[in-house]
Amino acid sequence: MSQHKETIKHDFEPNIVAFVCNWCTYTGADLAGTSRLKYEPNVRIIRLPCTGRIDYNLLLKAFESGADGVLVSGCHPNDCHYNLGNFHARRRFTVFRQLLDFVGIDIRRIQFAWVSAAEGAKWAQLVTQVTNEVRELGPFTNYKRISELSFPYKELEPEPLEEVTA
Amino acid sequence: MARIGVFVCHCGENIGRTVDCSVVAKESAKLRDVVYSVDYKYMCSDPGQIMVKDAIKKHNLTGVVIASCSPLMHEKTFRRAVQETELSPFLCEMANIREQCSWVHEDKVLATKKAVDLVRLMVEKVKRNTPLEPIRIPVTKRALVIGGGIAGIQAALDIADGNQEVVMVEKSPSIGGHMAQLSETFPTLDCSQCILTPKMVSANSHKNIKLYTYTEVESVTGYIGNFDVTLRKKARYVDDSICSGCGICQEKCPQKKISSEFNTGLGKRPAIYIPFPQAVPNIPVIDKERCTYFKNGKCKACEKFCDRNAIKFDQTDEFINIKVGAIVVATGYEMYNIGKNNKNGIKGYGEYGCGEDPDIIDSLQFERLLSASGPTFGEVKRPSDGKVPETVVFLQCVGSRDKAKGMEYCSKICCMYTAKHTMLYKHKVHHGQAFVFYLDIRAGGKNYDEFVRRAIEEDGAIYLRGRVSKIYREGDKLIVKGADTLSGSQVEIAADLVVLATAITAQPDIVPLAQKLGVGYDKYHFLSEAHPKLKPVETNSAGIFLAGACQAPKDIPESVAQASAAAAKVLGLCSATELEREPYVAKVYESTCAGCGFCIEACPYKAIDNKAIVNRQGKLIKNVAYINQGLCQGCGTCLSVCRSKSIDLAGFTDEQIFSEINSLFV
Amino acid sequence: METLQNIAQGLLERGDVSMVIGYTPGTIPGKTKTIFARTPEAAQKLTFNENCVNNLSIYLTRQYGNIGEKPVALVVKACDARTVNVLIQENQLKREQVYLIAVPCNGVKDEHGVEQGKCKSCAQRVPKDYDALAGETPAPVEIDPTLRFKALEQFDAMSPDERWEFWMKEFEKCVKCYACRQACPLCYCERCITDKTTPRWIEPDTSTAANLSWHITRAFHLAGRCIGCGECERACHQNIPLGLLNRKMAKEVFDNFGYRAGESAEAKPVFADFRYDDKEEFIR
Amino acid sequence: MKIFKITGTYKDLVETLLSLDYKVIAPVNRNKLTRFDFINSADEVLSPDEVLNTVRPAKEHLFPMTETVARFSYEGKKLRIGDVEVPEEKSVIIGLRPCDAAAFDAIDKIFSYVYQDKFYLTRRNNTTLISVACEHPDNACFCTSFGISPDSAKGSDILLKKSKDSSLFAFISTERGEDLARTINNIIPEEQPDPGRDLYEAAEKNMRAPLDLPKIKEALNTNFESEYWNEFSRCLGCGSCAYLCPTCHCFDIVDEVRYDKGIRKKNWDACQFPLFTLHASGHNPRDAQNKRYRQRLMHKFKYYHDRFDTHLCTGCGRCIRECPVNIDIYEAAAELCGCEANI
Repeated sequence: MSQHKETIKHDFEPNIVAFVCNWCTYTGADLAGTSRLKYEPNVRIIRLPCTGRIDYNLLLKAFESGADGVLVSGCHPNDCHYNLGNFHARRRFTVFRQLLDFVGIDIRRIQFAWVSAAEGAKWAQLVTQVTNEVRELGPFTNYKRISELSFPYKELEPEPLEEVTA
Repeated sequence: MARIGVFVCHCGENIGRTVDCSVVAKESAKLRDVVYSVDYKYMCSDPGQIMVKDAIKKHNLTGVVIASCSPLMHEKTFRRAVQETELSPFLCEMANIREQCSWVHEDKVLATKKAVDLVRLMVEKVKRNTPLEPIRIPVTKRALVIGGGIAGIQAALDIADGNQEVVMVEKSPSIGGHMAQLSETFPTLDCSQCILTPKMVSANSHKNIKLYTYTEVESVTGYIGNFDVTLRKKARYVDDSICSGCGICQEKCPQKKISSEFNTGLGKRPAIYIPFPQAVPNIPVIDKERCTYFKNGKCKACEKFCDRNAIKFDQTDEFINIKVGAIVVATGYEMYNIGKNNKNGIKGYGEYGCGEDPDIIDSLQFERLLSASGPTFGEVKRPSDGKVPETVVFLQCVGSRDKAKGMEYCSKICCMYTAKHTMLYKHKVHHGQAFVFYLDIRAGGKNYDEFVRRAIEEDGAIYLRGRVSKIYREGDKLIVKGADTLSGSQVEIAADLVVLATAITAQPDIVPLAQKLGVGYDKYHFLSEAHPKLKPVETNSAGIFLAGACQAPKDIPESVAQASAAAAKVLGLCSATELEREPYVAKVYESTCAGCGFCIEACPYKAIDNKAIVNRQGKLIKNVAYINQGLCQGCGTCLSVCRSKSIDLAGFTDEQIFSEINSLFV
Repeated sequence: METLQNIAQGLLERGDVSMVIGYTPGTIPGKTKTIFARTPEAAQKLTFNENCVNNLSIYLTRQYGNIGEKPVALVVKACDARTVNVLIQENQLKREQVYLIAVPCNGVKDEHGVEQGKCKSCAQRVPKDYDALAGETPAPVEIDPTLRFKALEQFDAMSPDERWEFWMKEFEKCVKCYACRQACPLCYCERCITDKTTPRWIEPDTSTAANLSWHITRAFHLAGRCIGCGECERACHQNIPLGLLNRKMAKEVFDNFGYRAGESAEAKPVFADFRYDDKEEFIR
Repeated sequence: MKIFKITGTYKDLVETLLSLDYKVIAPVNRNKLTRFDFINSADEVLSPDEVLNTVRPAKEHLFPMTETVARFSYEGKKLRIGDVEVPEEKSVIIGLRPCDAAAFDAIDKIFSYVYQDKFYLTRRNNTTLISVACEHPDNACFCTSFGISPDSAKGSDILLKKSKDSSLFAFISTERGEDLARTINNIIPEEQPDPGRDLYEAAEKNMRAPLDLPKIKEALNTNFESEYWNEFSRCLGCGSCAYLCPTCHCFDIVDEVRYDKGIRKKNWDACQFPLFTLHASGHNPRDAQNKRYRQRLMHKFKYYHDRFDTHLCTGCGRCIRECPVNIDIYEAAAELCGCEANI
């Protein structure tokens, strides 16, 4: 009964984080599932009530956690469940991505989309597109390099650790 | 220390097919603070829920992660189950490993890995959940019904009969909707008006229903139980409190050649008009665009002859504010227009003459030709010369199921009404012959298939399976060229009249209304229900319900059924004096708030205000933001504009989201 | 024409203000220091010269506790007055709580005689709004408006990787003393996000990654608010060109929303606001 | 104290050091910032004539701004904790000014007080300090207030000084210094007579007059609640003074956790920040900037002296040069005890 397929092996599989609003994109992603549309399994969704709730520091933290690409998605303008949240998000991210670009972060790693609750197909397509694009860009080595330096756990690894029971 | 239980659901084969649930359970067991994990065939079933409840007690769980379907599907189910133990329902989170994992991925290894990741995220989140208290909000026991078609009327009557107040709004001058235009209805062939008009009258006279026709919804604010709605009562230039509906104004109006909307352009009306004789309310309206007085400043014939002085040329739009607890949207549908100026911007059907030949009409027009109250008083006469057509060709799926030129969906009711048309035609023109070009016949429904069989077998309609490639005029006849795919031959029919069963489409002006209501819509602009199967009447905006064809093409019995269902939902809502709302609201940390006011400006609900912090002597220390928990809807926009992170949002706190991100890739 | 000292003395003699915040000579040539003149005699110590770089509006923020029942007089250059506007916009101050003594300014220099970057593109000799002017109204000057964002042009020619290299070298130097924050009159938060520990969005160490988080945050939190007084860059002894980040933000806000910080005390802050037709080409 | 003569130039000396088995740290100008950093070539080193005092002192090489001191991990349900060892690497810091060398002398005391800070002390014991006497102190320098002088050898292993005729001499104070000197071929290991301090006496005359430290301490003892401190409410609390000070040594311990792995970091901190003394209750005993500035003065001129008989200031002048609002510790200390600030 195993109907599953093996996906094509790539040299590099990017980590993608999607910050999505509950009412449009999360529901749209559910619809993609209900419709059995297939997309790349690299994405991890973090559900928030609204794009208005998605602050820039979530994105930074995602990179710190090892993301190679970040996707932010919510309701189309005028469709926001909370009426205005996405307008605020749009304005904020217009400038924020310019800031990232300015400090040399390839902004193709940060993508924004409007995906409504009815756009399951758009979601499936989007995730696959973003995954492919980031896969093309390769690992976010620029960031990973400084991130590893700031958390020099690996170089400590060979040292024996003392076990503590709680 | 947190003690988390993880419950992995196979959902039969739905998850188990692509996600190895036992591996997910085993890997979850290794996670820090997870003290119990298990997988089971159907976690949402009774035994599944009992497993969860038992484990909470037995293992002293402080949090629960259900790895199964979308939280939008079963979060309530599981939270209710958790609540039955001592644990707060808000200490239950769901990892969506079905809609967002097993159903969308094919590689079992990767899907299983992703499922484990999703569980870990939720474990980290639930550890930081707190037992919240639901917020109680009062309910305004009054409903708004938008749309006065059969769905709206039925919903309004059912709510009103349930002893709750209803405000009903209809944008056109009369209620009745499309059903009032129909001749007879399938599969019983009873007269549409005969069954509808009594309901229209009851709706207008019911003590619990306040009817506003020629009125539209201007704005909607608020939330379930507490909507503030502003209605725009458009100026009809007739004082409805004085007018007796005598109709003298219509007679005296010099403009008589205006094409009648009710008769789908096949009849005429004056500039001041009552849309149809059985209109409710029986009050005329002046068509300002076409009224001689409004155009030239002279005439006022209607005013002169009105013995009650009901004509008011200086009337203006009136705004009415109402408070309601629930809203039923029953705005209905529109027929797909194949003409050149197609509203949907789709090219239409050039090969059908773009509907320009007067003898190529749509089904609704044919309804009017069949109707005893129609422009021909029920005699089937073709529009061009009034001749009784001896050969009528019906085309189905015009616009429907046509990705290239129209809509991809099935309009659902055309098969049935076309069969009805052939029958009614045959009953009126005994020597006439009906041909039907169809793709498939969809006659699912009580007595429906029998009905279609009757059209073919008893009333002799000839059904041809295939598309029509071209219609063109040759003298008196319309030549219909098409394929009969069953016989494999090309067919050419010389017809007197061609009837197109054009698609059912969403109302062209539905999107702005949907946006005012915060109700989602699909790519065809049909309004979205909260769940296609289990919440077909609800929308994602709590307190707003759907009825009728605004959601998808529907026939009358379906629309009525959904309307009654919506009414039941409204009555259920009104049966409580208070509602419980999920306490996902924002709160301010006053000690760190600098009172910059960004959140006040940004809040979509004006739920945030300034609050003065004073010392014991009453001296102002500082101003901070203050969130009115009753107004806050929990969008979290304020968090993002707060630079010092002095606001947090219950259910989606900074710590919860941070922990989720922190545990993403390990 | 009234002198700065006369104006200040009058205000203090009449008791119109509780103090005059201004400049007085410092301990090292080319440096000035702040003086809180509370008596008519102290007013005589006030001075204004081309070394008066500091943006004194910082002393109007709550943490300094200078705002009481009586208004406070503040010596302001045109740029400083824009900061006051932002403070009013953001509810930190009421216009009537401050008495603005405007000083005509032809540009200021640090103690090494280096003209400040902000002055090169500044055509405003006196503030738009003030209560008294110390000195003559200077003749208006014309400055090429493109100068304002001139310094950013060098980055247009760089690839993202080159920009990354540039900034990582700069951020590597940061010692996380937060002098940039403390010197900023608009960093008036009661508790900076970087000091928040639950959760800790910005790690407090001095690794380049943690420094990057901080500098992105600082720049973004000032986007649409920073009026370009340059105090952050001046306070940074590590010579990190913080002004470039601020300027970039100002450019984006101006280009996208036509908004310039500090122009009006009545305007709605640009990130507490939106327009239905804001551009969104970047959104799929 | 041994005095050896040096052949060749300062640069030659640096080059020789680079050829030895030491990591060499020297003043450089990297990316518009003067600081002490590891060098690979003598060409990048700022000569003593080019820089009086680097913006950043050398203390970061013994007491890093950020340092990992422990690590831990969750493996399954078990928490494991691990130590961090400091590598025993020989290094030499050359180009220090006497004030900076003396500063290490001062902070040695706290790092080896009750708790032996192995991170600092391991590095300290492996580091040789070569300082260079100052010919041109600037108007912020006031080392003479602390018994230091432009040519003081206090704290240095080796002090480089010039004679009147510009010959270079190495003044060796410690065994560690001598060990190093004897491996450097530019240093002739023959004791020389003291070449005198003519250049430095002249330099000293241009400096700020020495502070009356006992009087200052007396004033601090009695003026804790004085209104005098209000003068410093203009302080921005930027912490520049502490971060640039060669003697400030406060740090904060922070755990950084990435899901199942954590490291404990020691980061520089400063008493000028409100957070430094903020209690968990929300109470802050130093709730205003003037109180925090008072603490700075107290610590520098009183508390540290009470405990270690050493002032926690060597008069390097960095805080004076870099303060964005011209708070001058010399002036502050002088005026506190009613003295004229002789700048």
